[in-house]
Amino acid sequence: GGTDQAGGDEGAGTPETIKVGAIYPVTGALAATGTDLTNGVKLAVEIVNGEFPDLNLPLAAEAGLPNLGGAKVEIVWGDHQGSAEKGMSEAERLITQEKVVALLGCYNSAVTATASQVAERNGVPFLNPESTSPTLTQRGFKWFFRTTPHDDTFAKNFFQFLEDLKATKGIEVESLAIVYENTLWGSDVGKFEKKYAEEFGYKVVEDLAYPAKGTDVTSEVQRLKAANPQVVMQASYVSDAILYMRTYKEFGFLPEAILAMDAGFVAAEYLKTLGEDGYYILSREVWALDLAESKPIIAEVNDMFRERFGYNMDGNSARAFTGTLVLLDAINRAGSTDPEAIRQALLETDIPADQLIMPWEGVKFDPETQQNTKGKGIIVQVQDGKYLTVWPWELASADLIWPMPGWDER
Amino acid sequence: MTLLKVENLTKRFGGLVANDDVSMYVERGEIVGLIGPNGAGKSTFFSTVSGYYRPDGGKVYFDGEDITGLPTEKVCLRGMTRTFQIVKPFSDMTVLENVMVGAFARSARVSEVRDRALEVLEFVGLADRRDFPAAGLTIANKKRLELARALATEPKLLMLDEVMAGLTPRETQEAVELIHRIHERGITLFIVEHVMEVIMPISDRVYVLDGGRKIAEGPPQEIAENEEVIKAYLGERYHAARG
Amino acid sequence: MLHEVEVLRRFAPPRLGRFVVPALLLLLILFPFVVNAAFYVHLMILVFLFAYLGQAWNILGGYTGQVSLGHAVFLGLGAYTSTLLFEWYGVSPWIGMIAGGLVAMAFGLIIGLPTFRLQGHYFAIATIAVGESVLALFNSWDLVGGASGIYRTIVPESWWAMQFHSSKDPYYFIALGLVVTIFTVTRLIERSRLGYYFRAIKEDPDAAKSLGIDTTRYKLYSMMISAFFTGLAGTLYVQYLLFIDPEMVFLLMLSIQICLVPVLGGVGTLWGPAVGAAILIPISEFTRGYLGGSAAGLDLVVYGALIMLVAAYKPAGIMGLLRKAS
Amino acid sequence: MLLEVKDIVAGYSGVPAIHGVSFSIEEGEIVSMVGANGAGKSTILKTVSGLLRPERGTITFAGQRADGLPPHRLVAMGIAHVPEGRRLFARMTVQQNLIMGAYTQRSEAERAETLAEIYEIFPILKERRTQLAGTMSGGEQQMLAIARGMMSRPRLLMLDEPSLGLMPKLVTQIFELIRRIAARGTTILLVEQNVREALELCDRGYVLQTGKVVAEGTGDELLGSELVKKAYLGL
Amino acid sequence: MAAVNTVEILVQTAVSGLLWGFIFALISVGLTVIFGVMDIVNFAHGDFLMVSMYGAFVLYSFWGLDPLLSLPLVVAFMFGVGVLTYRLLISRVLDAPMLAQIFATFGLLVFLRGAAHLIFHADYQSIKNPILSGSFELFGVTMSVPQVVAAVGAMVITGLVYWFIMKTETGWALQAVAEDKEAASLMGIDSEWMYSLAWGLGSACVAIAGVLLSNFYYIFPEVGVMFGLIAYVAVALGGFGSVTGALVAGVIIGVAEVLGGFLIGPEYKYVIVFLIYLAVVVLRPKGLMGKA
Ligand SMILES: Nc1ncnc2c1ncn2[C@@H]1O[C@H](COP(=O)(O)OP(=O)(O)OP(=O)(O)O)[C@@H](O)[C@H]1O
Ligand SMILES: Nc1ncnc2c1ncn2[C@@H]1O[C@H](COP(=O)(O)OP(=O)(O)OP(=O)(O)O)[C@@H](O)[C@H]1O
Ligand SMILES: [Mg+2]
Ligand SMILES: [Mg+2]
Repeated sequence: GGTDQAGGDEGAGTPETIKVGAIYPVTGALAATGTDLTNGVKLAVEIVNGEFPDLNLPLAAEAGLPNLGGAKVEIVWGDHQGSAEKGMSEAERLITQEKVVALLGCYNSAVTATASQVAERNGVPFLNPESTSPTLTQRGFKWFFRTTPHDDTFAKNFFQFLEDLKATKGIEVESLAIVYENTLWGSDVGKFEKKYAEEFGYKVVEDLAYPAKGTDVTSEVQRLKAANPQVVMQASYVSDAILYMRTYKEFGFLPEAILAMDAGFVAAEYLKTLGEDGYYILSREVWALDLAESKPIIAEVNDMFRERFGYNMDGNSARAFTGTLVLLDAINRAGSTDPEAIRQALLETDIPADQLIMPWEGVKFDPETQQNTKGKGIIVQVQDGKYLTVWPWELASADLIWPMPGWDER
Repeated sequence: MTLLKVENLTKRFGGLVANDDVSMYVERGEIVGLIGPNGAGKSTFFSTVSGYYRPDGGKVYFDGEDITGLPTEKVCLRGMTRTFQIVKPFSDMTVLENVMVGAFARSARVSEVRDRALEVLEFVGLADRRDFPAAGLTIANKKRLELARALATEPKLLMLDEVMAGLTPRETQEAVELIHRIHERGITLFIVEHVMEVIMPISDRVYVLDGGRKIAEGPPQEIAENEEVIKAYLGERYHAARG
Repeated sequence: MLHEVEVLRRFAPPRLGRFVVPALLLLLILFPFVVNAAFYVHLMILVFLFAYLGQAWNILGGYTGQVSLGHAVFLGLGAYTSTLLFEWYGVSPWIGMIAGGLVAMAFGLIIGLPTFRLQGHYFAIATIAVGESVLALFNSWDLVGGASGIYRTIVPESWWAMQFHSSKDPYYFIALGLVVTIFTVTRLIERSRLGYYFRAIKEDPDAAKSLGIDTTRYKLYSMMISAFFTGLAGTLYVQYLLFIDPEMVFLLMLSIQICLVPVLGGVGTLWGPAVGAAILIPISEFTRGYLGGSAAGLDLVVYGALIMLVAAYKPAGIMGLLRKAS
Repeated sequence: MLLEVKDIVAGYSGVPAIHGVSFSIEEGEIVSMVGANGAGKSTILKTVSGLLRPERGTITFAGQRADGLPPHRLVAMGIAHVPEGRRLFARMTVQQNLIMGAYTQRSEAERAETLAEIYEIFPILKERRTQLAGTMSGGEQQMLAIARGMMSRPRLLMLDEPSLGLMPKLVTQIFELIRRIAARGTTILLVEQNVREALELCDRGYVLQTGKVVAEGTGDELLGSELVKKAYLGL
Repeated sequence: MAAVNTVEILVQTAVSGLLWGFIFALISVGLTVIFGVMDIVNFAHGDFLMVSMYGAFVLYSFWGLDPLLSLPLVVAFMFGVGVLTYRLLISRVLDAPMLAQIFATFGLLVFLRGAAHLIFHADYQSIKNPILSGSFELFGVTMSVPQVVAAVGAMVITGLVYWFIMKTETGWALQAVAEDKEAASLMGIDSEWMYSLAWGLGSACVAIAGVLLSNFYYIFPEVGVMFGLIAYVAVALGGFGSVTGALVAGVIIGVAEVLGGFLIGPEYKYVIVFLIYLAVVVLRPKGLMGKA
């Protein structure tokens, strides 16, 4: 980590720096994910501060923010350790002590909820790149913007995918198990999945809320075995995701597919820890490396990322990266650090798809909710140690493997 | 008039019968001694009578009412207070505060309670230590504190369990005087003590327990001559020294 | 005899000057007018909140000696009560605050009755068990928002709704008011029969009984007072954060933080919780702010080392230190 | 000289309770120490046995410097201290308590021999050897405490108020016991409130007042002195 | 897919619960040893588990040592950590009130966790293909090899610890110190050394648990949180200081958690454990086998 004076300090006499606050779980149970997120932010800032004329991204070509006299961006970090109250404190500190002009964060929806209250009260723009609780943008906040699609959309994507399966591949899925960790994020996901299961006419044979960060998931897996669903829809953070996959294998539980709600299943630790045991799961994603085949910019950015941090980007780093760029682009267009100007600039944001490393149709905020209307999810599958896009079919870089191969056939 | 009346009290600890069918009474205004070998069940008797233990059989009447099985705090409020052989001071509280806790049994007015406590401290001779934590007192003074605390609850019947152990003969004399002064205040006393120099001169009557059973009762002189008591408790030497 | 007096004199407790308290209070009232930085006002609100919670805990844990590691439950119940009253029936949080206190108090009574027989760690774990069970229950209880929690409806700022958006000062003064209340209440308790009885029970329950104290009943009083006041703060907590979910209010870590405050300052002393909060909260905020980003974990290392140092070298808390010095 | 204590100052939390106490004990003597409550008698024993560290002064035991050493080292040197209030291991059996007393004695054979000897002196303990120490009566506990102190085969046995809380018959027995132990060659330092009995029993005695030695002499000399008569016997 | 047999699943669930129970027991034994001797609960116990797991991991990643081989090294190391903890920290709060003791070890917990973050970062680590791995089937019940080994280990260790404390002279000395430190020192027992021994022993026990666990569990700085809490509850449920109590309680908790979670609902699995604890202590305030 580091209180990064990000970017090169080549030019002596740089006009000034623009301070932006970023609040993430740097320590605590979610620290692994926190690292991915902060790395995404760091890379985005390095690109903005440096000169990368060949990179078709907002603010890449010139050093710093041109409309602010080439001002460099400095990220001031906050660590919320997964606690809503600490998130609030950090927001408070960054805004009033560090005088940041805008905030980024906070990954955990509950923390985003309270940290953004602080921003709302202080009239400071808050851009949320990666929290997916749908309620966040339904609060009527004036200063809160979100780039990522939310869980409602994602849950719906799952069922669109299942419908597509039936229509184009003749794979019929009837029974589902819905598995989710029993805190804010997981239970929201579970709620929407149940809602759409009913809407789309799927049978939920097991509705499994489980306590996060437990010691073992034996009873959970036994229940799943007993329910014997065709497909498991799962929302877990990374430690649980690993634990589940190990336990599935131990007890030979093998549904036709596991449809994961990203998070733990796409964290870098997941495959690193599980190896082949983690293969073949499907996960909704906002991003995948193989999208580079249709979007070369992704490869370019990922190369930079790998060079800088030693591993590939993932959905979290990509979203944090994108959110940072969107925010900085707006600050640049605002041409000042006046919060209202930045807010207006954010409202006027219209970034085309080709300037994004995301599979979205662009970034444009709904004037009411200030939710990005052009976000979209994909579904990836782990094949050969890589997350490959398998749906929507037109973006797919690999064929879907269905059903999952047995545990000892890997 | 009978203040305390205990009928056929029995107390067991598992297989051990610590008090076996014991009956005793104490008249208002008396000083009654309770002696007996170590482990005879004297402290247990006090604990059971004062409601600290529940009896396994028998009845306890105090001031004309049946108090069998009544919890110790209620018994105390009715006017019977006991001290503990193994002292139990409130270590982190000052000597005065310790005694105030006792005095609060009769009043909630702090100033009144304070005055009362000071008076009691003066009375037992601990006044010069009133502002010090009880933890630092010597054992003998801790016993004195136990006594003061119990006195502060304004008991009708005060039951003292070996408050005079570990005193030099001179100090013992002072203690005996103190007991007399307590008695002069109209408080009835029931005393367990191994020091015969204390028990014999001050008691009106003495009970003797052995192995949980009452083996003798009567005026001190009689008890001192009782063959069974000499054999079980006093020993020949004590007897010889007196004789 | 005189000799013993001399020995004992060295253990005599100190007395705080009488003028210190009014002067301190005046300073605190002036604070938001002098210091305009919202972060410091926020920091002070947290200090107040934890001094308050620490003191409420102190009544049960410090004075009466019943170490609870589940006090967050009362905070949470208070917070949920006033939130639900407001969201469902539009009841002002001021009334919700009292209601929340009463609900917490009733719950304290319910858990106190069976668990007060337990001693030391057995009691502490029982409170953890209750806390974790309530957390799990609220996580699955859809009626109260389940794990998703409840966003407080944001209404225009008013004292009636206890919501303030333009400035933190009103929260500051509410928190200060709460702190003054609890310190006054504690002072009154300390000087009354209740206080003497609480301490007696803590020191030796058997001796207390023999002096006419109904220990179970007084422990329950202590629990009810402690729970009631902890519950009150729940309303401030949720009004300030404007969001509530079970993980925020029922967490074991929060319970531990609550009793860490008086432990650091000096348990069972009037000023302990204030001193503890004034030291602990800024340290925890600043170590996270200045060390948290640069080397993940370093802030925790420093924080942990600090707690160990205090525990190991000043087990009576900072107040113990002051006492020695005077 | 078996024990030589010179000018020691010791106390609690930096506050002295004894101020420059000196005394000595010859091999084979019984020495009594008497004094009012809080005079510092127990404090002296605690200092000799290492439970308290003297702030000043020296303690020499059998020619070796003994002050400042931890208690377990002093036990190994031959000092046994039977503390005030017995301090038995209540949840262990009588025999386990005795074996703990011989903890420093590493030879199994010698230990068995000592145990046999102790059982001979205290037949009741042999009878009760599997009983938990905490469930024994006060007198039995006191005997066990003394027996436990003897298990390390000490050269010096220090007894702190061994008669406290015992019934008259047992008080007599305990004093007889002390005499017997002394007759077997163990040096004894006795602290007692039963001033008369203690002084009758001992070879020499010391009188302690507010942390200082105010008189010393043979038992009979002290018994006859005005000081003892007035201040302690209340005559 | 084969037809699902409910009875079979139930048996499987019970057996798995039992295996987990033994692991909880193994973790708890160390905690109860320390408590039994010094009346102090080590709140950082779960983090000692975490440190031992990292110990196994470090030996594995630098020298390729299998956990089975690194076991003695880690145990020896943790023995030292325990002794050091006693010498530097615990010896200073021995006579302090329970709260100061709780917070001394709580500080240690925060410290160790922070240090793990600092040194190892938040990453999840695991030991690839240890000798003890895979699972086997017995009468149609699947059992993982490392878990079975851990369960057997738990029984053996509990037995050894019990024997040591109840039957050896050093064990008696430990008990003596536990009852009355001063009196013990007057017997010639070096109480400092005994306390150090208790901490060393307790930490060595948890080291065994940690290393065995690292065979099949991933490692990260917070891994000890839930295990630590469960151990705390198990030790109280069994009765503080009772070695056999910890074993029995660990097993009860394992079975209750897994079987209860299966039958009633996983979101309540820890609630079930806590309710069992509450029910037991309300009836028996000193736990199942605690001394009154
Ligand atoms: N709580 C208890 N549990 C089990 N046994 C007990 C308990 N209290 C006392 N006893 C036993 O009951 C018997 C009587 O004990 P008690 O303390 O009443 O004797 P005592 O006459 O007061 O003796 P002493 O003169 O030594 O104080 C003893 O054998 C003692 O060990
Ligand atoms: N643990 C302690 N903490 C503080 N002061 C103590 C402590 N123990 C004893 N003192 C003080 O030290 C002084 C001497 O006490 P000591 O116990 O040596 O007296 P003693 O002569 O043995 O009296 P007793 O006949 O009552 O046993 C007393 O003033 C006492 O208050
Ligand atoms: Mg008795
Ligand atoms: Mg003494």
